[in-house]
Amino acid sequence: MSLPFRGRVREGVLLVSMVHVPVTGTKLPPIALSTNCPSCGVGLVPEELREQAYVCDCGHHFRMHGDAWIALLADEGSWRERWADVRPHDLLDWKVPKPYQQTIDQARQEGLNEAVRTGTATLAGRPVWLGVFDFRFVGGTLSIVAGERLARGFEQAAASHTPYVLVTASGGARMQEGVLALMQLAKVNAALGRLHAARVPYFSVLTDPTFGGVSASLALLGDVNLAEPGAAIGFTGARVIKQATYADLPPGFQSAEFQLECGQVDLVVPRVELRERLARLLDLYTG
Amino acid sequence: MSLPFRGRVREGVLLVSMVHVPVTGTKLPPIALSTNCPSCGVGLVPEELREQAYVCDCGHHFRMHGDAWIALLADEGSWRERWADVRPHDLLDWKVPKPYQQTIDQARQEGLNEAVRTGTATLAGRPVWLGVFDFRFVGGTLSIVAGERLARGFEQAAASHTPYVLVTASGGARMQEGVLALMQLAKVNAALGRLHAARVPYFSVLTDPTFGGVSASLALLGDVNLAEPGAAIGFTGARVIKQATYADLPPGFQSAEFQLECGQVDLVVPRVELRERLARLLDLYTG
Amino acid sequence: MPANFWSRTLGLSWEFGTMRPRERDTLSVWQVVELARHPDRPYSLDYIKRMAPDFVELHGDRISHDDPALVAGLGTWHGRTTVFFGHQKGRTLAERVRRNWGMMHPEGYRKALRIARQAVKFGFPIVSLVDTPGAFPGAAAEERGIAAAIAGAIMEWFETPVPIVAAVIGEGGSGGALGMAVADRVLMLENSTYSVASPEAAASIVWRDNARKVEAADQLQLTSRDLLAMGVVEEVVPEPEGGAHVDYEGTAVALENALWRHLQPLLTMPVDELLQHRYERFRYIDSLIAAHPDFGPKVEPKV
Amino acid sequence: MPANFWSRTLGLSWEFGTMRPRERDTLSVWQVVELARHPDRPYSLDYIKRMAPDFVELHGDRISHDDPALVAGLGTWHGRTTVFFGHQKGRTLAERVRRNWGMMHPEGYRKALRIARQAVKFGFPIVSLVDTPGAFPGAAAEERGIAAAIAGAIMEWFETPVPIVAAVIGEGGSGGALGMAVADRVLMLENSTYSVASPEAAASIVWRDNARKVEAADQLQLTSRDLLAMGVVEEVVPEPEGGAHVDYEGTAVALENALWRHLQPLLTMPVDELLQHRYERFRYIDSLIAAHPDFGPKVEPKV
Ligand SMILES: [Zn+2]
Ligand SMILES: [Zn+2]
Repeated sequence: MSLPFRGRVREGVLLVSMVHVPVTGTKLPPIALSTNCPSCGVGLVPEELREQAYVCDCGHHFRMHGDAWIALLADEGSWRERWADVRPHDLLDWKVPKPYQQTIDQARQEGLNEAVRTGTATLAGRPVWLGVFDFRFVGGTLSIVAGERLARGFEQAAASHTPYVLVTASGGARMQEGVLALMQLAKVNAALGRLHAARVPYFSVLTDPTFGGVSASLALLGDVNLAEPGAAIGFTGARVIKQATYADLPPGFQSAEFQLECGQVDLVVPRVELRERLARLLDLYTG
Repeated sequence: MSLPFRGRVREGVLLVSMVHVPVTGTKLPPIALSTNCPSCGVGLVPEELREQAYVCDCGHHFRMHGDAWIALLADEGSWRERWADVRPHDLLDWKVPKPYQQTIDQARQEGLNEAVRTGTATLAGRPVWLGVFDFRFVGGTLSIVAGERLARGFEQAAASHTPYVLVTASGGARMQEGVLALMQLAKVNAALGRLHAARVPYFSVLTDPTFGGVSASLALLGDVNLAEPGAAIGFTGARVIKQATYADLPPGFQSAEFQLECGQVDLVVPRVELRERLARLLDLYTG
Repeated sequence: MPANFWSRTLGLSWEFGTMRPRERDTLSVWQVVELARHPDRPYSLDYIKRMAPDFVELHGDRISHDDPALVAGLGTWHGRTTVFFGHQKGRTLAERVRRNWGMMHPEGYRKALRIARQAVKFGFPIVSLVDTPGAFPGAAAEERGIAAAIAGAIMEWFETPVPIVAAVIGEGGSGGALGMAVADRVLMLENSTYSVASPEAAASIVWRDNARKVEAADQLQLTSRDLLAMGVVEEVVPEPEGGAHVDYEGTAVALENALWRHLQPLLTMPVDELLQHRYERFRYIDSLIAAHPDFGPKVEPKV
Repeated sequence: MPANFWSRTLGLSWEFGTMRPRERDTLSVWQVVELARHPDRPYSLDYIKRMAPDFVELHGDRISHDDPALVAGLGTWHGRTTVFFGHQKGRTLAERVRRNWGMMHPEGYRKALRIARQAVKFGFPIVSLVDTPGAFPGAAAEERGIAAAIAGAIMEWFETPVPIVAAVIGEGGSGGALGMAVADRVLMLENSTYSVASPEAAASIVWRDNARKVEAADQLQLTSRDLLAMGVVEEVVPEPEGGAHVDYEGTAVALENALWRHLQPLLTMPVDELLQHRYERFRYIDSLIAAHPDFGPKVEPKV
């Protein structure tokens, strides 16, 4: 009730829908692919697929990882990564099935940083904060470092009034960090609440798969939730639900389209339209 | 976020549950009854039933009307009716199936005032605003006069910080007053919003039947919604739903117990416990 | 009863657009009802897409459903991001089924409020287009709290501190319509209707025979002129000769101009004043009635 | 791994009640898990009814369901109206089925928030008792938005301007527990657990064999002592010898005293400060970790 109505007018506005927004910010990096499309079975030509944002002609969206998402969304040369030097350690002396420290070291040797990377960029010329999950790093799990990067980013985006774009892909909280990983749900949502309170637009892009502690914290609280076609999105995975309840799950259960029907997702957007759509939303929400 | 936490302490509080609250404020008036209970078929002895607040031994709650509700809830001699002289007129020249003015005149000749009566009282010693619907008056329908009494009462309760107790029984908005009857939904909810904004407790007692424009406005917006066992509560009546959708409706559809399961009602309270429960809630919410 | 009962009794106090007197005297009430329900009549999206070509529809109540009977989203209108709501009936049979003939379930109202809270957060004005036979009279709607959803919406609109303008563009059916029509200004297209009950429902109540809908329509006083006379709407927007479906573009321009004319002064109004005016608009909506010498709520000093 | 790993590494910084050292050194982690799940263990209503004999349970999310897995209501505690929440598992098989073994559906979180908003409206403090294996892993919960319900609850607790104290009284299972445990102070009964995943789920993930739950429990660091050492809870409330179920009255008195001791200073705290502290409590909940010389988030000047 105490919120003032803030009238703002864009004079002579150029509708973004009438302006060309390129499909990717820069050329996507190569990613590891199966030899055939799991949906239509067609043999894949990696370089061709790369040119079409890793979407098969049949519509199957291949999983992309952190660096590919940054290349897709950030304009060329605009990406400024933050807090990349903050890194995880084994604190619980976790040993099973293999030592956590070994898991971390291995992932880092493969050139991966953490399950979440975050920084600033421009998206079709519009300044944004960008957070991307990387499913290759321990299943994109939310860790202390991931939570810290996200929370700091939300705080800075709130302070600088910069819209935040998140891309999720995660199995949930990182078990190897115990209850402190669980606490990251509260930590990131506390900071996210401040982003919302500062009236900064927040767009959440849900990709395959988004589950557990990530869907139960920051992933579904966007001003707009966008999802990739066919992405699996839920809290408990289908396998566990079947084990726990002996239920038959309908086809398409927990798909992006299911979540659209269940009222959790605003838009199911093909990857090749994502930048244009985000650019339009950025204009509308900062109008 | 701007709401201050207001600590209040009752020192040496006497728990109301340990204090006897009489079942009725004063002796209930006689009401017209069928000869047998529609639930269990037992022959009814009016005077006996009157002593037990018009609840059959089988648990069937007979419909009570405005004056009976006032007698049940208001302590003896405490009732101060307000705006009883405001009365309805036929404004749309409504003629079908009989002239509205004739309907009004007839009801008034039977000693009825309007579908809603309102005033102040004490309930087990606690000051309250009281609004009661009377189903005998054109099916308890929400009219301009009913809406005006309710809205004025909400405004005065907000101003004097007096808890409001409402007892509903209505078929909805009064068709004979056309779209102006529909507008009463907005009128009473506007005033009700101010009652809530003033942080004044509002308890809604839903009795058989509560439908249409009344359930779609003030009836289900209580801080606590209490319902009488077996009361039919809904938006569209079962007959119309069956006509419109050819649906088989399950037993108990739209009962108070159904609404409890559907999350709309806090408590299903037998009539003989109602005053005690309201007294306890009044203590808790004004504590 | 003569359609100009109200104007005779109380005098017109709001605006009636520059209607051709010819037509308004020749159409029967039932003809108006049929125009309001005409299958070719422009629907909400026809107006919204013309008003805001960059419109983005948003979906879902963030609880458990999306309601296709209500379109909700954002677009740029007069250089300003604006939230649009509109009942949507559907053109093809398949779309009609999907959109449930514009009859909302509870999740539609919850979706609207969710997006209205974004309007508040970001300072967007709201435009709401009303075109529904009513809220859906079905078991699922009851189970998911249709009454409480409408009630909560009606109450929350009064606490939504951004300008809201609404227009009934076809059918304004009972509580289902009112749940989307609590606004600072409410307009009606000339051949739209707004009623406490549909003619069919009224006939069913009065005669237990919904075939007598034409008689019931005559009784209900549901035309734009009746509503204007009663002081329930601020303005009637004239339609092209023959009805809105004859000229989409012309109707859209007329509606858009009227909506903007009403919204514009609200944009600079202090929020407290805006909400107080909205309160008083509905709190005293029957004031024309109260002014009738032999009627109604008498003003009384406060206790 | 030794249960006192954290105390060795970082030093205890919060309070551990006056536990008998004997018992805390002799129980295995799995024995603690079994005590936390003991079928005779006191449940939320056992505590609430002792704390507030005039407790009135309220029901329903005012959307579409009531969730019997979560008890919610008001009672007088220390002369002050207080909102109580508690997971409730059920004693008999019929009650367990009805209460779904204390596993909440989305409507439970929505009921809690609805009543928390009343706490804000009327200025009541909140006490939340946590005892759940987790949120319900079922299709209906997914369809009705369990993830979003938990997420929304976690966020809204940070914006609830009344004091909140929580205690884990049995099982603190993952996100389902955290959704009811965002508070200014979080306590644990001695033989309760609080974990990112249940031992069974962890075993299933690690070995695809949930029979290896005992090993998994050892790894998870889920006992009250572990949590205290990590700085995740403020205090451990000692239980009577043998566990809480041996002496309901004694356990209830100890829990009530600890809760009140933590709530009392919050009642006089300015709201801004209260919310800022709650924010910092969770924002820096891994600060003991961060203090570790070779680890983690380095403080960096703002851009
Ligand atoms: Zn393919
Ligand atoms: Zn009986």
